[in-house]
Amino acid sequence: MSTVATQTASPLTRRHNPKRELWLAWWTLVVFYNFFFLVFFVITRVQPPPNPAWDTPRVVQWFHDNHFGLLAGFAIMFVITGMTTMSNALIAYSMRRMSVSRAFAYSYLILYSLSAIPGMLLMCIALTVGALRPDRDPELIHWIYDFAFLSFVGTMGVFLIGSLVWMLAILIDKNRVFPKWFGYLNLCNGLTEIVVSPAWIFRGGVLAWNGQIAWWLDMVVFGIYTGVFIFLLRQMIQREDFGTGPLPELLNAAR
Amino acid sequence: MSDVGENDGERPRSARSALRRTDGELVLLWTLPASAIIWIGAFLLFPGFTPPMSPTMTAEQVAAFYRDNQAAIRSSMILFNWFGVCLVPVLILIVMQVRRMAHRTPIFSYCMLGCIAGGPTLFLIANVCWLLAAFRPERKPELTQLLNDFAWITFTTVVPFFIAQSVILALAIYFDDQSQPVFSRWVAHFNLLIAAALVPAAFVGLALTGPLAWDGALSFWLKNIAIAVWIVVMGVVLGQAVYRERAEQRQRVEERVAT
Amino acid sequence: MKLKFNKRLLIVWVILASFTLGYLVIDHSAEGQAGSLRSSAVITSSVIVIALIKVRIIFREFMEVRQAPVLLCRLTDAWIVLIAAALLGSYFIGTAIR
Amino acid sequence: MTTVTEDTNKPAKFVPGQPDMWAFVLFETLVFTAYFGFYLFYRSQNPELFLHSQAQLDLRIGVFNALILLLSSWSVARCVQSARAAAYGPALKDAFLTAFFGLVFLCSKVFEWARQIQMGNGFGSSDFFTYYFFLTGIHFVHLLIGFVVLGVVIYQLRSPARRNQELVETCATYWHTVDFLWVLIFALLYVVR
Repeated sequence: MSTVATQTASPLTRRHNPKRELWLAWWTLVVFYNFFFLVFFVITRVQPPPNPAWDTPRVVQWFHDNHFGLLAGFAIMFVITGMTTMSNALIAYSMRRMSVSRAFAYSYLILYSLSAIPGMLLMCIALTVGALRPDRDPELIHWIYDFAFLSFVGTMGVFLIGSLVWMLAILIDKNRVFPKWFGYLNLCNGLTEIVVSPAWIFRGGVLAWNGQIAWWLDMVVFGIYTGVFIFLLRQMIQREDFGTGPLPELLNAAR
Repeated sequence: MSDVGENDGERPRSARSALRRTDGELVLLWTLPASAIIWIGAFLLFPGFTPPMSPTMTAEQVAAFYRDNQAAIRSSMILFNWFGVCLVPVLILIVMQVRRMAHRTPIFSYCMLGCIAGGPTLFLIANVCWLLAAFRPERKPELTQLLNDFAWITFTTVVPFFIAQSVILALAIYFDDQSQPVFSRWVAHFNLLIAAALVPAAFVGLALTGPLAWDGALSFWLKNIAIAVWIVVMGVVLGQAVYRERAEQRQRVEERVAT
Repeated sequence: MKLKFNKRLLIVWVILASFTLGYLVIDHSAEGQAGSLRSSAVITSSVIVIALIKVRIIFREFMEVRQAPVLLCRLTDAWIVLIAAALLGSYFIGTAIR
Repeated sequence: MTTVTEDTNKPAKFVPGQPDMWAFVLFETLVFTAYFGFYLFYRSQNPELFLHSQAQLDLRIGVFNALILLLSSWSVARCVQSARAAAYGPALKDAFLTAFFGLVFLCSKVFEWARQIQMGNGFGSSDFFTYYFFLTGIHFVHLLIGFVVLGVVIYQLRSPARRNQELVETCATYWHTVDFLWVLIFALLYVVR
């Protein structure tokens, strides 16, 4: 029976790489992180973050210095933010491959889809608003500055719980989609979200939003984590064996 | 994965598609025209859209605008707050159709789900800012202007998820290699076109006047018309797909009864 | 056999506990010497070294690195050296550039 | 599963638990080393302030905490050895004992925090107390995760159907990490001059 199905399906599928959906998602992920780095570190200069201890004139000066970069850089972000859904979908798919309930994949998907708004877009919107009118009341510009950076750095729970969901899925999984040590690395990444919480309290020192611990160290951990999961997802796709078999839906169509 | 029944010789081949329950999808589909009427009504009711407020208004003018049009702003934005998210069930119906496509992974439908969660949330943030500005218009004019800026920038830059949604849908259609695809090819081309039309709106911050400003030809008219056209066209196409699926299903059930 | 193992763990614990209590002595002598509060590079470095010796004992005995492949032994030892270098380094560099 | 116990006396080298957990231990140790590095560096920039704040800590509570955590570490080490020898009754008892010592540590930590806050030493009151609350706090989080981990140990030991020795050892390795991190934090916060 399956041979019949294969014969029916093969003329349609033979031209395409069966993994093209996965590769598309993976390359989107890589391209997104490159753009993210370019926009946040180079164009807008919001990373590494400016000092939370600055007084109002200095903050206004900062907006003045980065006026065009902020507006143009975040415009790029507004165009490409949707790419994050691809990386979330790929990671959720990795959980679908595991021997765990689909609840994990869906939880991760929703948590990380949600996180894009308070964790990134609010900052983009706020700093765009701030740069939009340089002649605005300086007090309000200072308020926008705090709002932008605290919403960006201080959005923690979705990433924390998201990482823990992925960790649990990896540790429970019996299909060995990911090595267990990556599960534990998820815990390390989740803990950085706890370490960053004092940024809501301190305006200076190592735990402020630009501090050596709350930003630099966490960024190193996050960077390692991101690099590792991009690499592991690539390995997962390479290992993935769809064979040359028919597509799941075509199997049904071939009566 | 969950290809149940693949090896069960006795069970009908179409077990998997028969498992997908479609009851009630028509009800969800037909909420679209009703919501569209409400959206058009709310859109016309909001004085800030007809014509769009200029970004060059001074703080005092903005404050005066919220003072003078309080009732219309409140009622239109409350309407939007109630019914703006009515788009979600319809978008989920599109996800259901994407699921029927000949893909090897659920990645496209996952992406669509992510976009569907994001878009309305952003719109609601804008909605809240407008309502906040109208709540206490006697506030310092600079504060009202700030809320107004937040509302307009958020409203104009809600595009990321719409762009991603259109592009993902287009790719999903291109990758749907069946002899009878769920959506025809032109729907994919159309979606790419819409995505391109939405891109300029992302650059709204760069100008306070001209076509890029939030009341400009590109950021306001092109973007909102593109979204409206997308909703109408996708509504029709989706309706056709849903009806076709139901017809196929009925046919399959009849065949099974006959044999 | 079991009893012997447990005895070894007991001895290890006694050693670790006495190191911990040793801190009380160090602290006491530091106060006796100086009378008032004073920073002391000697005490700082000896405290760090003692702590790292304790960590190494925990690695070897409690965490059973003793019975582990050579690679893990070397790795944990390297880590202890790394921690020592990092801690003493940041302390002394900090003191030097003050 | 029970056949595992037969090679208890084999001199063969083995990594206790999953090697993956060791990757976590070493990585997390590096992160903590960075915290300690920043602490020592900023301490050396302003030794008087740190010494004066430090003088308000009670070394005896610190020593007590360190001893308690060492006791718990000892218990979990015994637990692993008993489980390896298929003596699951004593192993379970030791696991509960570990959790008990962990709980004592937790209570005494909360008590110490409450006392410091009562004395007016909050999270933001001086650089030293920022580090004090940060380091003990993040360690506390690790301890709380440790209780989940001990739960896994107890769950594994309870039923003859499970008793996965590798998992027990993995969990024990985590618990020892909590212990040796405290050894370092204790030395750096309470005793360093």
